[in-house]
Amino acid sequence: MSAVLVIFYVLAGLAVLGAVTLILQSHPIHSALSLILVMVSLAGLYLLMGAEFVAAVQIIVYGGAVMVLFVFVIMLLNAGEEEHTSFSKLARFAGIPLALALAGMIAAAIARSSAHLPAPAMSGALTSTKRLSMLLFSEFVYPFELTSFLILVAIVGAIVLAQREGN
Amino acid sequence: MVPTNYYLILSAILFGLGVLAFVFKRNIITIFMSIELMLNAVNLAFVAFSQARGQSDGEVFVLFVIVVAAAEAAVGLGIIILTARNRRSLNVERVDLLKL
Amino acid sequence: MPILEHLWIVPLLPLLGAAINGLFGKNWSKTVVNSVALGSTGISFVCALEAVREFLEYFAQYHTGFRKEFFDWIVAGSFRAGFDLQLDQLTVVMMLVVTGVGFLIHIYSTGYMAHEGGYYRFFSYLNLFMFFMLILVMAANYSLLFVGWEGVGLCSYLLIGFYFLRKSASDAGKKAFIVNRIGDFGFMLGLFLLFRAFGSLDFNTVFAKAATWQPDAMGHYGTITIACLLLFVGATGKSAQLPLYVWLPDAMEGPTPVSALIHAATMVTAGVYVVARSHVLFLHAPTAMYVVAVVGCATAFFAATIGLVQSDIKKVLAYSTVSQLGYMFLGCGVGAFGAGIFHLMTHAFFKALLFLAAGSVIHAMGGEQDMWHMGGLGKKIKITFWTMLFATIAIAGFFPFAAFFSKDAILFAAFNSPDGGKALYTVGLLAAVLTSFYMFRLMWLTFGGEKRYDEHHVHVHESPLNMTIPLMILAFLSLTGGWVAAPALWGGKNYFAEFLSPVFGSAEVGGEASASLEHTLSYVAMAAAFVGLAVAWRMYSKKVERGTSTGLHKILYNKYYVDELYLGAVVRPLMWLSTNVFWKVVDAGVIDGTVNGVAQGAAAVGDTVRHTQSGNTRSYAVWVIVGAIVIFAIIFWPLFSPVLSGGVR
Amino acid sequence: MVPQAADIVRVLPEIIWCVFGVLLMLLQPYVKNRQVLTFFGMLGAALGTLSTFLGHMGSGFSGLIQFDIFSLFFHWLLGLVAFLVILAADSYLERENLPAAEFFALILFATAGMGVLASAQELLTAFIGLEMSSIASYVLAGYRRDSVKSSESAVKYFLLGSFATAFFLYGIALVYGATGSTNLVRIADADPGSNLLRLGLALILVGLGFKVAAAPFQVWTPDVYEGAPTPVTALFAAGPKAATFALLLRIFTTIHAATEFWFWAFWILAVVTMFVGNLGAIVQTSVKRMLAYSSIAHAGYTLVAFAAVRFLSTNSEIGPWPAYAAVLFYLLGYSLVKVGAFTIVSEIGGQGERHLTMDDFAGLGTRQPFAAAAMTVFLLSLLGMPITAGFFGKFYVFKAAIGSKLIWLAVLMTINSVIAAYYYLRVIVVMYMREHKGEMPADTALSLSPTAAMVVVVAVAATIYLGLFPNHILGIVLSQNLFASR
Amino acid sequence: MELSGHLLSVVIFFPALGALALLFLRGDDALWIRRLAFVVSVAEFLLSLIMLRGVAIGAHGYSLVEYKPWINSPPINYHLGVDGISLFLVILTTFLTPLCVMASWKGIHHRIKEFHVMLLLLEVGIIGVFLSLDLFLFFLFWEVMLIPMAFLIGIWGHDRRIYAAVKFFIYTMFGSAFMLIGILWLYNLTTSLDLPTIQAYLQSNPAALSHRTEMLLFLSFFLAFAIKVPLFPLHTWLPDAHVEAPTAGSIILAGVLLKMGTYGMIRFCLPLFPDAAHRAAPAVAVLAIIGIIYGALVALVQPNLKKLVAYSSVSHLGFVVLGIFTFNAISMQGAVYQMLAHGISTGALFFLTGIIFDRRHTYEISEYGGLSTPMPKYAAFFLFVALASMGLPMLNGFVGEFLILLGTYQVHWTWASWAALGVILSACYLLWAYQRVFFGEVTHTKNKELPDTDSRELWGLLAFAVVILWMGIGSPFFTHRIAAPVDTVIEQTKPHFAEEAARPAARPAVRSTSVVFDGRVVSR
Repeated sequence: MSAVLVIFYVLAGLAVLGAVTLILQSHPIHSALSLILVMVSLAGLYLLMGAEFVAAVQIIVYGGAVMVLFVFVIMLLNAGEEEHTSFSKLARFAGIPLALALAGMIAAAIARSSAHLPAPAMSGALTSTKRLSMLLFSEFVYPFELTSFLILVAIVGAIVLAQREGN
Repeated sequence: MVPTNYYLILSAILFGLGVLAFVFKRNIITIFMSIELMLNAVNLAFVAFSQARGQSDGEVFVLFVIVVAAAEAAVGLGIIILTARNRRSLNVERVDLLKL
Repeated sequence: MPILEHLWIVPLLPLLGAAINGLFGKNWSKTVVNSVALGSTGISFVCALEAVREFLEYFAQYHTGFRKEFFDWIVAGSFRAGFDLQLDQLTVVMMLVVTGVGFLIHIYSTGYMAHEGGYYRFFSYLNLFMFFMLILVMAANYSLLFVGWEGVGLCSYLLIGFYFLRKSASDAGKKAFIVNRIGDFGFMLGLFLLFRAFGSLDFNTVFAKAATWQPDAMGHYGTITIACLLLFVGATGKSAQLPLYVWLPDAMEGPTPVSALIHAATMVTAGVYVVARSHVLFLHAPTAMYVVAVVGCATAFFAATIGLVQSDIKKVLAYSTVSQLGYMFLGCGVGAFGAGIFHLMTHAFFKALLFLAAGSVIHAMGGEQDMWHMGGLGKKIKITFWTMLFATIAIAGFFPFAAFFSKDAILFAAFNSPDGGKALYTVGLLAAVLTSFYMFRLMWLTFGGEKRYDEHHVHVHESPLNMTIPLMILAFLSLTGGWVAAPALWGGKNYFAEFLSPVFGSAEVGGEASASLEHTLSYVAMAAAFVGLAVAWRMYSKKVERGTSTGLHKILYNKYYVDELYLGAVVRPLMWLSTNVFWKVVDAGVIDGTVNGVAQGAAAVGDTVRHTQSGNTRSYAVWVIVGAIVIFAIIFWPLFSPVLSGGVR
Repeated sequence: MVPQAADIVRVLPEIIWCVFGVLLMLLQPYVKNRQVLTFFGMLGAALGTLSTFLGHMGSGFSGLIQFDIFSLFFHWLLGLVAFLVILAADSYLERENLPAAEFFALILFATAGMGVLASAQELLTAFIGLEMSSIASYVLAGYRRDSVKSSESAVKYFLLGSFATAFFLYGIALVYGATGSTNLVRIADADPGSNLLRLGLALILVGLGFKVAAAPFQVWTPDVYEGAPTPVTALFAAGPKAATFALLLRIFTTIHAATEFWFWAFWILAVVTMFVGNLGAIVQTSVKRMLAYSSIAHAGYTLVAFAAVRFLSTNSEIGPWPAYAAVLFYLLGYSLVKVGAFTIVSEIGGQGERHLTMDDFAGLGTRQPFAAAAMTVFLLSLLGMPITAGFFGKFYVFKAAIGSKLIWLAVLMTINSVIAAYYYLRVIVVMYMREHKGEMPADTALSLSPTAAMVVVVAVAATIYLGLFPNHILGIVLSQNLFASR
Repeated sequence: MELSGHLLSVVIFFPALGALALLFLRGDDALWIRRLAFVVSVAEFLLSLIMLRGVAIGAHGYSLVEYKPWINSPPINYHLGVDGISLFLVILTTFLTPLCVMASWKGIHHRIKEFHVMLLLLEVGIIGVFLSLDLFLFFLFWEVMLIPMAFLIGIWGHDRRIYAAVKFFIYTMFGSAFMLIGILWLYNLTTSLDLPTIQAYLQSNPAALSHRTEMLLFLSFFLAFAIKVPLFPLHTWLPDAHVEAPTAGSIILAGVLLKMGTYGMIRFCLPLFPDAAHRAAPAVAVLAIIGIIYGALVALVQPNLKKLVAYSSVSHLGFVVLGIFTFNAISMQGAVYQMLAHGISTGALFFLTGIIFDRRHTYEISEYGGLSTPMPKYAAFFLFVALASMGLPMLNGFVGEFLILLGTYQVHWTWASWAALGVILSACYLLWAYQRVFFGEVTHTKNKELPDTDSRELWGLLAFAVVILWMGIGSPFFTHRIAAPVDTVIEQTKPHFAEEAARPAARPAVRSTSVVFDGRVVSR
């Protein structure tokens, strides 16, 4: 059993652990922290696959910006323990089994059908990043530009929604 | 060497856990987190595939997804704040004025 | 030949009168209305006479009936119903009876109805009736005949219900129409069958084809028999035979002239006319003939028995009419069509007379109809008395009055008819006894004995001339009418039969029977009449009181409870069924229940659907998951996806 | 690889829409007059739509987008919808006293996103477009900040929407994994037998099915439609749905395997959707919510045409064109009607959208003859009565279904249209055959505001025109080169 | 004449113009609205009479044809044409409409303008149905006509009007939706929506439809028509619709709308699907006969005059259906004639009931009695019409009924015998009702002073009476024109399997009991 595989298992375990705790934690803050755990471990996995740039972005944008935003909002609304209502009979009785069933189906299908794929080739970091930027500004320039508008929309939206009454 | 489908299965599991979290959690913010979790699972799949195929497209997609996620986060949290302001609760189950 | 070419004038004139009176007569004086009504009928009578004269010339020339098509009335595919009129000896007889008697009754009515409301209405109806009756007898095909057939029914409906303020009157009218419809049901089917068999409803065609009709394998004239029976069903309705006679007695609700014209002289004889007219068919349908004979005979007796005990003067006459019609059918049934028609004619005279006289009595009594409240009128109203006596003697069948010859001819024919003739004869004879009994009973109760009414309230007075003159004319006719067909042995000669022979041809049976037999039979008949007279004299000549009716008398008095039977067995159940099963259950319950039920069901389902819309985001998420699972199931289910079974590529 | 000018021109509509969105934001501080902003918004919508004429057919950005009659048609549809919604919103914003600039900007951004969706030939681009429209929509749904309902609809739309998006995205990932590309054309070349691809397509179907409100993904629709500001509801009912159908159709046409995979899925989705929509609508008391349900039902009808594609494309000489035409025509007629109907609803709703129940519509025939008449036309069109666009829409769907031997589907659709008759009729009955109970609320406008009236007039005219002379549109949607060959 | 090029279009759309013109009048100006509407409808009537010149006696096929391409795909054409059958139905419509305007002169008080607009639009729809030769066009008019009718019932009707209107709408919609499927399916098989084309196609290759397909198609059309007629189990919308509808509505409904069903059967069900028609005939006939007797019996016990007339329609239309499904020239001509006759006499009956409703605002028979004392003229007309409706010779009702029964008897004597019972029953319910309403003393003091028919009503009734008489005596005028098209239909309805199965064409004249349960007998 190679070291790489060990690392994989460790990181994967951490990721799953994080996801599970996200579910089990009853306070939003804890859930947020466990989500950060997932993200970080995923970043690790990206590195393991040799996608350094993505790993970096994952840490910076996700782990940094987005999650901070989350935590900030949680603080702002000082959301406490979530109350364990279950008005939804459906979710209460059918929800979890169904969700698990779905996950099972997807996992099974993927496991059955993706065995033939070759293992990730750890390409050199720089080259991969270079290719990345090439793609981004040549082939995918259109979506790339669109994302700028997307962010603009987000900003406008945020302003509209968050701005106080009687601006 | 780690076979690609390990990564894929992991992503499937994470995605499933995200779905589970969505139906399991009550706090709107946490539910939103579970969505982020699902997106992360997707990213993992993307990266795994692109690496497996020796392409970089997948990683580009990941970048896009991250950006979109960020944008969604901005708007989503705005909406959440709005709701929290309108009704003093973050419990999604208490947001059920519109029904039937 | 002016009139003959324009034969339509004869029926049309009354129609014109009817239209004019009906539309404008409301505000006219009686005299104007009279002149229109009498004028139209009178002229049409004259035209009829002229037409007859011309016809006789025509016949002498061509030896065939006259026939003319005026316009197409219905044309569809191979079917044609034209407004075709015809004239032959049979029609001539009927036509003259209708117009002649009709005219007399019109005159009578001007007096009788003088004080009634709706005067113009009455005459317009009466004229309308004349029109339809003439159409009936002059029609040259069954479809046009059916027009008259239905039309006279309508008029009788209108005239019976003339006093529509009286519920009994309107009931009677309705009853008459509906019972007739039941008959017509059969009649129509008969026509359909004829058309099916002969491809036409034209008399000439039908009879021509029928004459050469071949019996089918079993040696039956199946179709024709059925057709004849169906026609006869119609006849029983119109001519009040068993079992459809019930409407006629009630029909006496109408004004008396109406009873005289429609329910004695003319309309009710339509059935007989049709049978006689279709004699060619009937001769091919022995079974049908036999049925006709039996029914006629039975009716004659049955009705007579009821007539024995009735207390209403018109009711007695009504049942007597039914009974006499029975005789006519008996005659036709045993093949003596000529005799039947002959009796029809004489009956028209004396029965019309009887009714009119009765009317004059009622008129004199100020509307009283119960014979138990009369008596001793003989001295008060002489003309009425004598004329009515004539009629009574006539109907009772005393030599040399009309019915003696006609009834005799029928009974004689019956006696000679091959199968069961004797039985028919005996029953007929009994009926004759009863007839003379109830007629003389009527006479004594009305005119004889003590008066049983209160002088101070009733001022008996003879009717005016315009009423009595028709009486006298009819009296004369019923005295002499018989002689046109007096058998040789009474020093007469059967002109009538001779006259009709072109129509019935060899149809006349029994003619060749031995003179001696005929002799004896007629004595027997006369004896029978005497028996009736004697019994009546024994019972009613002296002072009498109305007894409490019990036992048989009661049954007879209540007409065997036939009406009650029909009511209970047919009418009521039908109504109940329609209301409580068809309408309330099937319609409202089953069908509409289903319809509305479906609607409510949809709404109910909708309600459950909307309750999945709990408003709870978690549930919604679960729904999404469910959907996802379903889609996976579908896409990965080999059954569904042809791809897995190598569908694509 | 570097984009040419031609590519830019091919996406000109999106660019113009976005630019005008930005422009509005820039103007907002200076222009206080709402009408001006309205005008700018409409101008943007119009210009964007017209700019489609400049670009000529062909794929742009190395195959990311496909600019053909199909996308042109949808750009027109979306532009028209945006135009009408902006016009209709004018009076609404005044009544509710809401900031106009952002509203119009968001509408334009959303429209741009939909435009991308309509012309995208590459899944990731489509995803971006979808997100653009969705995020804008989330915000629009919650635009009445002080209203509890509005914010709730925003939350629900946002949460469930992103949930569905995640599925969609995962689907894309798997398809990418299976085929090594996200470009439909290249996906089409890949081996259709692979389970991974099939799974991916299934997940994509989940995502898109959610957007078009196909049962059982329809759950969000009634709540969101009811809570959102009515003009926005109009937009939702018309725009995103059309755009998403466009993407679905594009996938259908390009990836033949998809039609095979999805056939039974669509069959069942169609039936369930029709029944859920119609049966749900029967029991509604709020006209707005009833229309929401009805739009679910109509999604179902449209799906019937999709189900027809498979048979036609394989077994008939004419090919799947009738089915495509049915979808396009149906969407056109449907969108116009919905916009018109919701406009009327928003006008009747009055300040704070307080008069949305059937009773509020009682006696409308006498109070506001014009509005009532127009509403009747719309309802009859939704019901599929002749001489309205809706009739031909339904007619062509029927035709496609029967043409592909889907008799049972057709019969079920028939039964549904009868059910539908019941509740559409109810509104008409209420408007004309009932009198309004109680005193008239003061603030219900005695007649439509001029802008709204304009929208209604346009919608009515278009509906009837399409109902009488569908030839022109048919000429477009039936053209054999609807999708420019690669 | 120049007009003849577009005569049919003119006839169809002239009322629409009238409706448009009405819209320009002031809503409260009742008198002029009524006058205009009346003038328009009368003018329309005269216009439609011009068609008589266009249709040659004995002409097979369609006259005054108009043909314009309308929609490219599927090829839908604006294809109009008239033959002897549709000719008179159109004239019937145009004849009844002015009388409807008259009938609503007093009865309609609110939204007068809308009322007359609806009435005229209804006329457009109906005439369109009768004249269109393109299945799509036919369906279009068929549906369009629903809306104004539903409005007429729903807005100007009586207490339960909304229930009735919705019921009417949904019932019909249900049927027609299936018809749409049928139409499209047929298009799918023949690639045409043009009636003559499809006709020719199916005639030339009878194998085009499998037996099952043909039967299904037949049913899909037949259901729609059977609901409209209405045939026995589908009739329950009719009484409600009639009782609730305003007088004018009832007149048009009973007078013409029901005929659309039977017309459809003649025009589509039979010629297009002969085999299926023959196979279905026994079942249909049984339903028709049940309808005849059942309708009559239920009518017999109705306490509500209008409902009584409504059920009588069920009974009478049963005759028509029976006549159609015996595939016999006589009976089918009878059926067409009965359609017209029933249109007139039932229209008149509703006109009459409307008159007393205007005076007393009730249809309950028990509310009346002894009316012939205060209103003799009215009573006379009522009797006249009632007699016509119960089929008295020399009045219009007789000819149709007689021909139907006569023709039917030639093929299936048992059917005819059962149906003939209806003749008895019709007398029963009409006369009984008449007695209860008009005879006897006046029971309700309210009725003592009822005014007799005024001149307007009198003229309306006279118009009816004249036509009733004319149709009763001068029937050849109509049948000559009807004959040829009917023969065509029967020719086209000859079943294909008749040739296949070599069976003795001519059956023995009598004892054909076996015929009854076997629709295969080809008449003539």
